[in-house]
Amino acid sequence: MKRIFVILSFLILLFYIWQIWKDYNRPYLVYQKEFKELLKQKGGGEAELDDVKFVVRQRWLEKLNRVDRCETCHLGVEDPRFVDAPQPYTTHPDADKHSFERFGCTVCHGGQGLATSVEDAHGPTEDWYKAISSDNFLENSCSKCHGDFIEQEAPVLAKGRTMFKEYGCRGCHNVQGLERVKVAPPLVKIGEKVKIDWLYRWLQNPQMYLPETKMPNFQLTKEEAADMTRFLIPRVRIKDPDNFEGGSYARGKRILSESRCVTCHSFEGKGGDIGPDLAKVSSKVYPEWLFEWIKNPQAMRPDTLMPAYGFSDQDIRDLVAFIVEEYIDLELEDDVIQQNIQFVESANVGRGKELIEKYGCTGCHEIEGVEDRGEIGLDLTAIGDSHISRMDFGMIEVSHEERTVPNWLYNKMKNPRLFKAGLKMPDFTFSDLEAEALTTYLMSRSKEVVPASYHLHLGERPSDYNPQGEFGEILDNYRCLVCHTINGRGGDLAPDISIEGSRVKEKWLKDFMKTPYAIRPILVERMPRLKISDSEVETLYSYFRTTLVDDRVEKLTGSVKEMSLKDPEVISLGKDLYYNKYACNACHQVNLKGGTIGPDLTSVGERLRTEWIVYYLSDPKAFLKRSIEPVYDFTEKELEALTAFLLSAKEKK
Amino acid sequence: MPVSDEQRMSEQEKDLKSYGLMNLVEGETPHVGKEPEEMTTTWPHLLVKELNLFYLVMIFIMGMSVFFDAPLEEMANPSVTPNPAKAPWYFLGLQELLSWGPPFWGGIFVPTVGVIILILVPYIDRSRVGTGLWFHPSRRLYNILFTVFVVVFIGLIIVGTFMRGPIWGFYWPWEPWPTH
Amino acid sequence: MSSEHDRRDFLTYLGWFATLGTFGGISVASARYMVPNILYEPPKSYKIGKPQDYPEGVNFLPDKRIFVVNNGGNYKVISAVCTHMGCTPRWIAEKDRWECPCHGSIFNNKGVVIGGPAPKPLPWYEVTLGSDNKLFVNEDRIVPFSQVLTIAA
Amino acid sequence: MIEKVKNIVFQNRFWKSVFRHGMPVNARLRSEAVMSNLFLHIHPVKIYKDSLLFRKTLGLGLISFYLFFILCITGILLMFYYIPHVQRAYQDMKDLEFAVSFGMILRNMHRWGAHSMVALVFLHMCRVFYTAGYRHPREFNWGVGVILFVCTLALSLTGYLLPWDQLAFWAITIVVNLIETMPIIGDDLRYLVVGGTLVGQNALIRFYVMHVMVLPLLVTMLIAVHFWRIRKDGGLARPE
Repeated sequence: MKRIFVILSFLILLFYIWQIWKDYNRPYLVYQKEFKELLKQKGGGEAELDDVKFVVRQRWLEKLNRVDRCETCHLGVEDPRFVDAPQPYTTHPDADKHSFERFGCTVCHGGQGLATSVEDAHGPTEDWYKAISSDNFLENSCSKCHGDFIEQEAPVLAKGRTMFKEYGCRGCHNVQGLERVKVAPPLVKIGEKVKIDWLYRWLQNPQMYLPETKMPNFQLTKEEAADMTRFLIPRVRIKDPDNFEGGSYARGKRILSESRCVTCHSFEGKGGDIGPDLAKVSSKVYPEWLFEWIKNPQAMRPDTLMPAYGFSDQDIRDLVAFIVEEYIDLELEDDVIQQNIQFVESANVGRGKELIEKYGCTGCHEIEGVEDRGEIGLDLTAIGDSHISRMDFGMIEVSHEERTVPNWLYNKMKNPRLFKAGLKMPDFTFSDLEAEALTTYLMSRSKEVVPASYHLHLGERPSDYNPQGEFGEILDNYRCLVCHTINGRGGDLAPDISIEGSRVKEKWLKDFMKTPYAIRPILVERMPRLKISDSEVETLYSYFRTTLVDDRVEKLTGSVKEMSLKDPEVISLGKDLYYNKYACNACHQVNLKGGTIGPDLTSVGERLRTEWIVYYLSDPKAFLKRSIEPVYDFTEKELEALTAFLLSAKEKK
Repeated sequence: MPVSDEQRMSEQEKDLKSYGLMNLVEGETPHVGKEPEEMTTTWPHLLVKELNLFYLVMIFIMGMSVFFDAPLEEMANPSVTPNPAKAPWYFLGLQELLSWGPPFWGGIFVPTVGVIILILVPYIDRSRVGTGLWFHPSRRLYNILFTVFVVVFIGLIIVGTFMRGPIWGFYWPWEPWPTH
Repeated sequence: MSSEHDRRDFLTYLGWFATLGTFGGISVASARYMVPNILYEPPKSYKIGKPQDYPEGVNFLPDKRIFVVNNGGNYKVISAVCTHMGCTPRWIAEKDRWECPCHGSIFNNKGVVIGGPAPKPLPWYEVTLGSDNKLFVNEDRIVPFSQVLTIAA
Repeated sequence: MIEKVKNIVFQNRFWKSVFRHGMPVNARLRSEAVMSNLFLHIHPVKIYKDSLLFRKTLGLGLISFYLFFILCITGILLMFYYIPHVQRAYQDMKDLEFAVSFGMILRNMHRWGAHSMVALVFLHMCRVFYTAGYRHPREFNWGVGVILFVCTLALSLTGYLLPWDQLAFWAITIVVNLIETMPIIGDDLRYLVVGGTLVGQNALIRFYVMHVMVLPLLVTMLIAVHFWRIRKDGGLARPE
């Protein structure tokens, strides 16, 4: 009995020691020791080394209701000496913007802040499905505080947001706070626009005809495509396309190039990406339709980006003649077309309608005779909060580490029908980057609330600038805001014209609108020749002068009057400053001499108002924030001299 | 003669206390009808055994704690129901019973009646034969009944624990559960 | 017989020794368990941003309840908790002193009590410049008035 | 040499004030060792030799008691870190695991001890039944034992909710829905147990108080009665 007692008492001591050892043997000790070594190499002093304690370090973020112990191992995050150190000691690149005291780690990165072992902290684990965000999807957290409008700081998130809108995701998926807009062309009277055989081919694989199209591939069978085509174009057009009264091929070619269609449209991949590629367009549409379209695109589709050119009917006939002749799919054989048409004619209209309803085509298109039943897909309002158990990976073998919500979403974006056969979501053929952007955006759709004191909107919200009256009509007609920006609304292809009235002279504007040219030598000429009338330009200019002005520029009128800008001495001083002291010619050209980084300054006095020149020189970044022109802080004398010189720099004939 | 309260008290005590510890003597206590050799001192025979048993228990619990961590799942989330949702293992028998019929019978009636019957057992079994002996033949019926109760109780727990999958469907332990 | 007896006695002692070790050890471990390794408290040492964020004069940080004194590039940090009843004294620039609104304690610009019921001067906390060029305050280290952090402009 | 150490350790007033007699080497001292100590309240001075046989009881009752004792100690220690609040409870589990010295070990011991106790109490009951140990005069003690078994289940169940994880939450949700099926009083009783209609903060604090205060007190008292009755009823049941 006593012997048993002795044995047992030693056994229990053994187990006790085992427990102590197990508790002492914490996984972070290894990292803390290694960090201390590293610190010694980086030249940490005695006192600093003594400060490295072998303990759990935590940030208690009371307001965010988080406890982050990441710095138990990530010891160098705040120390700039560890920039090149390996993980987990690397310096955090963003420490000055997001202080750890205020933000901690997991609010941006995810993961389990409470944990102090690698596996538990980074996840996913059995008891913490929210794994640390991989760098690809990291920006989803930005929207917690910054909202969605951070183009500069979170480009991936911003791209995802834009894509979500542009690809018409909202057509099938509800997201609270986002308006459901039908992003694709309405399919009323589609029979008058496109050819049956084209639609049949298009439905089977839109990317085949137009690789950059946003229309997804529904992976339809031949029969399904035929049925749907049959439904969309019930009456086969009898009229022979050749009946169209054509014009001059050569003249059409010239108009096409003069009008700079290539700014927006590409032809076999060369050109802009605002409009569709037109290389095979005459295999798609009827010439009559094309004629009507060019004549007034906005009448056919009010939300088109295409400007209404002031072409005459003959101009358009010539253009159409050229397009029909030139831009045709050469690989397409006539008998194949005939076969396709016959196949469609024998298809089932009723089934076509069913298919259109099934695939929710009405989410993006307006379709005659089909009722829009609203969103047929999952509500994505809080998709970022989804629990992993709701994500059906189907029969795919997925390891536990890969079983995360963003991973599921990413794979869904890449291959929507991956997890289960017979799903309805079509294939958008997203690239890896696009799928990442969308996943990032979707992950940002969360109901997690951070305290209001953390909210900080960095980007500008889309402006609701929408001028009325004559000016508004012109703006709308010529689709100026597709490329130009006014008061925060518009595209970024061309200069911001929010204070154009303070900038340019009337005469120059009139000339420019007639024959636009590129102001910067290295740019391709892009401004289309819109055939805009003189009276319209006058309307434009008067609006510019009254509304699109900057008081800071207008205030200079008085002081400009006092400047002696015609004085040859002042001009020659300016010339000296221009070429010698400031070497402006490094970037700017005058009379074809000089650098090509900045705009050509020849005849700049004819283009720009003198006040503007003075204003811009005194602070180039005041209006154009991204201007790369250096701020020189010219003296008044220098300012006067430079302005005088620039005004004198006329084109040498 | 008047009797003081104090005196009365001591009188009463004397009446109540019919024995007192007078003296400790060497030798064995003369137990009536028993042979002295059948008895032994509690110390050390029983107490050392008890101490050893305590050590065994400690060793077992500490050993379990070294090798197996207590389970912890995700934080409680009323919007995500695990499928199947299961009660603690010792209630899985009841949960299994519940899945068979009206909840009142499985959930309340059976356990309540079970406990009452258990408490009443000594008043039903009034025999004197075989007390303190394992599986005495005279108690065959009782033992069989009780064994049935135990086997059913444990069997139901085993079924509930290992053979119930999503939506409380039946699966053999080696059968995979459908993922959704 | 006797040696056998001794051996068993010795074994028993060993047993009791191991028992004592275990349960003594468990008591020590329990005591260690009681010492918290982590605290749910605001940290006693923290960063308060760049020196440039603090203009000349006395700046109050309500979050941390400290004053940051910038005296021509010489930085000092003083507690904003009155040593009397824990109210927040106010800096009265015209009089060059702190005055506590609760019970009228007055501290001169060195933090020394010059009036009112406060028993002790306001403590000056150690402030250093971190490697990321941010001021780092350590409330656990109380420094004399003469210790300043000088930062070249 | 050893003698000297012995003398210093054992032959002083302090030791003697604690242990009133020397090593119990003879029968008298052995009796005294029990009689002059707490043990008298639990054990008689002398017991039957056959009661000492392990196979008689398998030590199941005693193991159950030891488990209860271990659970009390570890439970009290765990209470120092545990905050019964829905926002904190789960975090405290993580704290115990990741940040508190010996926290996980204590939690493990408490958890496995609790599960073991449920099993052991049941096995103890089986043992008593199969050896017919419940018979006269032990009827009452058997009843106390059955109630102790129910209390053990209740203790284990109330403790189950405290980590506030999915396992806890849904297990308790199912159990309280079970309560609802009771006739007549079901709804009201459920309302009372949960402290509302949903398993939430009220349920957590109720279960916590039951787990750390009410039930342990009740069980302690019942165990005292149980032990006292064992002695009063003449120790282990044995054939006449």
